[in-house]
Amino acid sequence: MSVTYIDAIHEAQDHLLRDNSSVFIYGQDVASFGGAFKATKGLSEKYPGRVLDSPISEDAMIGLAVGAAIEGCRPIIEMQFADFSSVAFNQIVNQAATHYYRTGVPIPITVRLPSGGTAGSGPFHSQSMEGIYAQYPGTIVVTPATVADAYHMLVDSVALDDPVIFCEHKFLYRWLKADSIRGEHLPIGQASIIRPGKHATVVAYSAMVHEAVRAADRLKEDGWEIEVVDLRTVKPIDMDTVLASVARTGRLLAVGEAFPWGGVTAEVISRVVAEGFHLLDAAPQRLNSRDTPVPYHPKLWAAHRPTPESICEALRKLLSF
Amino acid sequence: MSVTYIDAIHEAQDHLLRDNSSVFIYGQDVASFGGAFKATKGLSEKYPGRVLDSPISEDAMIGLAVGAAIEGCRPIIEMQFADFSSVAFNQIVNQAATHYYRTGVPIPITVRLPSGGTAGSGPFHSQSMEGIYAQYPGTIVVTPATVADAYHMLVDSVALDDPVIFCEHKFLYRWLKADSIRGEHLPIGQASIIRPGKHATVVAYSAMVHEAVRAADRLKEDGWEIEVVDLRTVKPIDMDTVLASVARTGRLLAVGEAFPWGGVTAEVISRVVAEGFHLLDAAPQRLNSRDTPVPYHPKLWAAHRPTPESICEALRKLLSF
Amino acid sequence: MQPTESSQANDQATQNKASQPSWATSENEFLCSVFHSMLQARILENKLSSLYKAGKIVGGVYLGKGQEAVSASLGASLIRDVDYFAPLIRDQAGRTAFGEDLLDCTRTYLGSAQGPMRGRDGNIHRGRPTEGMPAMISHLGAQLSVLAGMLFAKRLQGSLEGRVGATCIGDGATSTGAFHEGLNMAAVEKLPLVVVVANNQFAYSTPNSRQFACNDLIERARGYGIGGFSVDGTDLLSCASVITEAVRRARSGKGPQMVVAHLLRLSGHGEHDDGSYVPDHVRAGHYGRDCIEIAMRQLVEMGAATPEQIMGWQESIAADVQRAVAQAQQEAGPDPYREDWSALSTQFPLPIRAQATTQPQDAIEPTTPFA
Amino acid sequence: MQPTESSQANDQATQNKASQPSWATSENEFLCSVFHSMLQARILENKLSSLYKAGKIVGGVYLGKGQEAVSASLGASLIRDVDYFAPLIRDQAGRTAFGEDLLDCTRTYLGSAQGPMRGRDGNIHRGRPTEGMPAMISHLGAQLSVLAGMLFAKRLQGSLEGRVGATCIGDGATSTGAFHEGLNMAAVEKLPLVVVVANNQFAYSTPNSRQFACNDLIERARGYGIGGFSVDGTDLLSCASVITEAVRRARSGKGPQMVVAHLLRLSGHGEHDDGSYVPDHVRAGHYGRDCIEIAMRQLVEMGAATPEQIMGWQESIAADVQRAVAQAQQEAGPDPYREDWSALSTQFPLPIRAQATTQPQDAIEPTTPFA
Ligand SMILES: Cc1ncc(C[n+]2csc(CCOP(=O)(O)OP(=O)(O)O)c2C)c(N)n1
Ligand SMILES: Cc1ncc(C[n+]2csc(CCOP(=O)(O)OP(=O)(O)O)c2C)c(N)n1
Ligand SMILES: [Mg+2]
Ligand SMILES: [Mg+2]
Repeated sequence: MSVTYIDAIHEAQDHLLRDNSSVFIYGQDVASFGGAFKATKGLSEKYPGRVLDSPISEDAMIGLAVGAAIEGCRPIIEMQFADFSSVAFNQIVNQAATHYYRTGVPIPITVRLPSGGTAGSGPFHSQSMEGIYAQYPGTIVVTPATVADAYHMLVDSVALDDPVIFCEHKFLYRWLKADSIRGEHLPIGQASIIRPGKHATVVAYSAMVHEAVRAADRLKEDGWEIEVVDLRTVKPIDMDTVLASVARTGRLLAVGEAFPWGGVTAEVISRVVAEGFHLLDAAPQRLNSRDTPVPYHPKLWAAHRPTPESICEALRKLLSF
Repeated sequence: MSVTYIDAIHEAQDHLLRDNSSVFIYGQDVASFGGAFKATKGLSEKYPGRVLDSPISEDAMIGLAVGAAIEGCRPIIEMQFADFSSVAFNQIVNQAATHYYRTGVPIPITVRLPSGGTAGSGPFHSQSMEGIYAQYPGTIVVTPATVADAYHMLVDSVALDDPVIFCEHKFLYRWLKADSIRGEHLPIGQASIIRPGKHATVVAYSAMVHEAVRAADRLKEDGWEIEVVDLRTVKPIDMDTVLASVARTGRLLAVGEAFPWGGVTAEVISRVVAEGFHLLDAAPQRLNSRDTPVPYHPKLWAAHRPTPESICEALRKLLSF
Repeated sequence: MQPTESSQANDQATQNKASQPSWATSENEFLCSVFHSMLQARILENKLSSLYKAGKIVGGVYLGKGQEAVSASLGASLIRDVDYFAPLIRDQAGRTAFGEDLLDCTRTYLGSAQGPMRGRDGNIHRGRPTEGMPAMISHLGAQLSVLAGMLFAKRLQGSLEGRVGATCIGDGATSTGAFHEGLNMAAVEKLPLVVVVANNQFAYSTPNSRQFACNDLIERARGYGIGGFSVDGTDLLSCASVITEAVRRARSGKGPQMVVAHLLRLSGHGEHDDGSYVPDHVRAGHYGRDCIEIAMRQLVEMGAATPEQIMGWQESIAADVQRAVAQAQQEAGPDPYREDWSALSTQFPLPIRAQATTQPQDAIEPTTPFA
Repeated sequence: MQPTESSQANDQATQNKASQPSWATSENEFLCSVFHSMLQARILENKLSSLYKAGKIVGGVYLGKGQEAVSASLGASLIRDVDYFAPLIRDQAGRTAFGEDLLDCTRTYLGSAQGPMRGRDGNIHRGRPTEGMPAMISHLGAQLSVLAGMLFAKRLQGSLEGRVGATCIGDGATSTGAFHEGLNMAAVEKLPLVVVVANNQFAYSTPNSRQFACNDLIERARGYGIGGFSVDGTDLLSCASVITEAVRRARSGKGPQMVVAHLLRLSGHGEHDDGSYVPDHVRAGHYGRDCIEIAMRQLVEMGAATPEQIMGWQESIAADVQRAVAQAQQEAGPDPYREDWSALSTQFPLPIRAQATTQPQDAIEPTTPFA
């Protein structure tokens, strides 16, 4: 029997509702419909009054969650797509994320962002916004790449006392399968070496972890052993794991699906060079999406984001120095 | 006779309204009141019907500008504070910034963001959002640091066919003076070496340029010659100028007032190491604000952002390798 | 049928009886043209649905089934090259009535590089912004202020007179801040904006009861200080009459007008959705009627068209649709290797000083215009 | 004076006459307590203004001069430790009436590390969120949904009954999307939320005519499906009666209530602003009246207080204010070297697995709950 990444998200929410009466889920179409991606299917019936449909009001959805959190709840807010959280940007970065610093009262909310591209989804249903939310103080930003992480990190996110931006990748929802959700359980904030190697380190997260592993598989045929680090949490970044890997390999490629200016890959590279310059044998490189909106057409989309091919190409170049 | 940075912004808008009938200014309190910072004082009387008060509706302010731009206007939108543009985030990044790519129709709007910290302004009147807007494709993000740039870059921004996020620093408004606004006129997208040196390069922008120059002055006393590059435009970044400077000095410190995760300094560092790794004699470093909201109290505020002291300290460390 | 109106000044319907719609002289012709657009939309959308189910369309397919009378009435009330129309996700009929080329639709859905979006955006996100038809972004409510801006520009340019801008929006989208800000701004500026709220009872799966608490969304018009009309969206005659009147009022300087049309979406939210959350009694109720069937009966009864004529329209539309699909299908998609991959029209680096239109040409010294 | 109401069901005032306010039995006492808060706010704010002008306060100073009757009536209608109050920028009087300590104000304005914001935020951004008083962010309208969320949580926890949440907001802030989304959401959830719109005719310098196009913002209540009251904000008796009634209705399960109070801000937007854009005839008009003077006259006339008593209150308040200022002034500001400079309550790195509250304790295999 196999479970998918979205099953894990569903299961995590089921267990959270079961085990903690202060948890509730609020979002568009999450109640009887079970959400656009069925992440809450059946939960409104199982936990009456705790899984509720919201109006199309992303700003107020986050505001409501903040207020409820002040009063002791642990809300999970489902954005229908990460892209629509742009409407809630102010409440997330200025209301939720500043609250603890300003008042000393923490805001334990989890904002689920169905993120990342899939073929044909276009500019407004494909965005990866982790680098936007991570830029603000007061947020924790997680990007699970495995079925087990989808489960454990969601459970752990809700347990944390601060606002967590939970970036779940839509492409992984049904594509990524595992035998069980009981995989490894690492804490939030810790990266993981998903594939060991010695010639170069690829730091990736979310769906790009799998593209990186594929690229590593291909290069293996040429005798290259590529280490793949799954960041898991992009804020805060686990520099210990990243630096230890770079210390072993001397070469670094940071791969992300988000837009190329700034973002996770820039933060990773600039921290590695600041803290581990002497570990590097070659110029550390980045690979991100192209600097345009995410295109609709599958052919354009495939050329817009990093792929095993483009990762291989970047790695070959990196290995040539 | 001396003019200030805000005078230059005022003058630029005056000239833009005078010389181009498709320009108009829209924003809260910009008409007879002349704006919260008086950047439009007297202009509504001088150019009747072209400087208009908006409701407190940042989202719709940008939407209106986009629509007007489609019809041939060149709107200038004044946000009362950069921080409030968070409410317009969606219209800026998803409406304005995607439009040209999607439809081929450019959107020549200029969004003025009174940015950056001043003592006592607190978490919601102090933000530096250049790194947020630069992360999205389809924007041009400028950060003038001098009186002449405040003038020329605003005039040039309005002339560009794409959405320009014009980050003007509130601290410079009345503090920064010059003999005339007719200083050097460099194009948008070009950085400038504001102070030549040979031992290390500081890449800075906006108000931090002045803090960097002060730090350089102090280090001069110890015989260090620090080169200060004023980025001027943070998207796109003028890598030629930055790399040429690093090639001369071998050492790089990137300084920004924004929050420390990602942002301009990370983009600068990661591009420099990707493209000019061999030029570096020491690990390139960053200095940003602390990772908390901008605090209200002047003492906390002064400790939150980079200062000549902290820049000196970072430079001394950089020079010691 | 007279439009019912709740204006800002007075709720009494008697005082605000609509004057004769402007199309009265050639009423039958107008109704037939609206109906023709409805029919074309239905036939085209049925085709899109088949293509989707056959796996020929990548991404979502969103249909306006059941909303054609409202949408086409609005599109047909507008004047191409004068007015603006910002269609939303269920506005194929309005697009057709406004004059959108069938090929714009099929090319966009099928990813032809020759469509207006060149494969960069898809399905219902298409538009031709410089031809009066903005290309919607997905974020609901966001188009209101854009439309307001287009009209605002025309006022600045001195050519607003006689022009209107119109858009449709769903019941769910009225809950967005963007809807509120945009409509309020248009009201303050007294712009000729017509907003037709297609209240199809659901926003995706969310019923009206979880979306707003007033009895009828038209009760919002007064709070914005704008004209308000409520109409049965399944009834072509009512829609044509009320919507034309709302457009006429906007055009004649009476400021924004809001029309709330009551109806039911007769398809799923998108073609991936079976809409099974719509209760049977709602489907079986008044708003579950198919506006196309009703319109057909109305037109035949009033002698505006014969069943044979309608059959003829159907056939020629089907042929047109077939052609438009075939053509789009044989056209190439975008070539990633030939794309310039730039989101900016500006090319950097800019030549020194060349990009400025305004230069301080005079000797005027900068003055400090404030103390 | 009876509150005028426009409810969602019916506009006819007769049908919705407010029942006797709950404080009727001890009306005089209640009015005196409201007035006392008004007076305290005025005296405190005058002091803040002097401190600002003397350069003793860094950053902005925003006063509620002219709005005390509205704000204090709201604060006094609420029950501390039961209700929630989300004050905005002109709510010193409401804060006082709700029971905020004077020291919270002076410490925050003067940057004492012992204030509730510890120097991290200033002036009117203070609050005690876990004591029913959220700390506002600057972004207007944003507090409505937060307040809704606090009430929503209480409902989930089964302890909403008898509780209300209340906030004041300006005319300008009604143009924000956040206001709309928050109020609509509260209406859908039928939460006991009271929103008092202090229509002081201006938002900073922007007059109502550039902010909305309806005649009276209360016309919006119906569109949200909530109760609506309009009141003369310069008149203590009206304010106390109407606002108490609105609070009573919310408390008794009638859902959100909106009160629009008409008045004029008698200071600048902040103390940096002279408010010279307010036309003389507006200042000289009905709403230019000082609610404190009027209240004083009313109380004396109705025999609720004597001029001597009021004088006594004034003196003791002045002494209290003086003490609160003096104490805050002698307290140290925050020490940057002792700050932890963390915006998170979580400390990283987390111990392995220790942070999870929920563990799959059972042998239940994950199921696929959907096809
Ligand atoms: C701001 C925003 N939030 C969420 C969505 C996702 N979404 C797309 S359509 C839709 C339902 C729209 O309902 P309604 O406005 O009633 O229009 P209908 O589909 O019924 O025609 C939702 C929630 C969106 N497009 N924009
Ligand atoms: C979203 C947002 N935009 C702009 C501002 C800047 N601002 C602060 S107060 C104010 C005017 C508020 O007017 P109103 O709501 O009428 O309240 P009043 O000051 O009259 O009490 C403005 C524009 C803000 N705080 N929030
Ligand atoms: Mg709907
Ligand atoms: Mg006001």
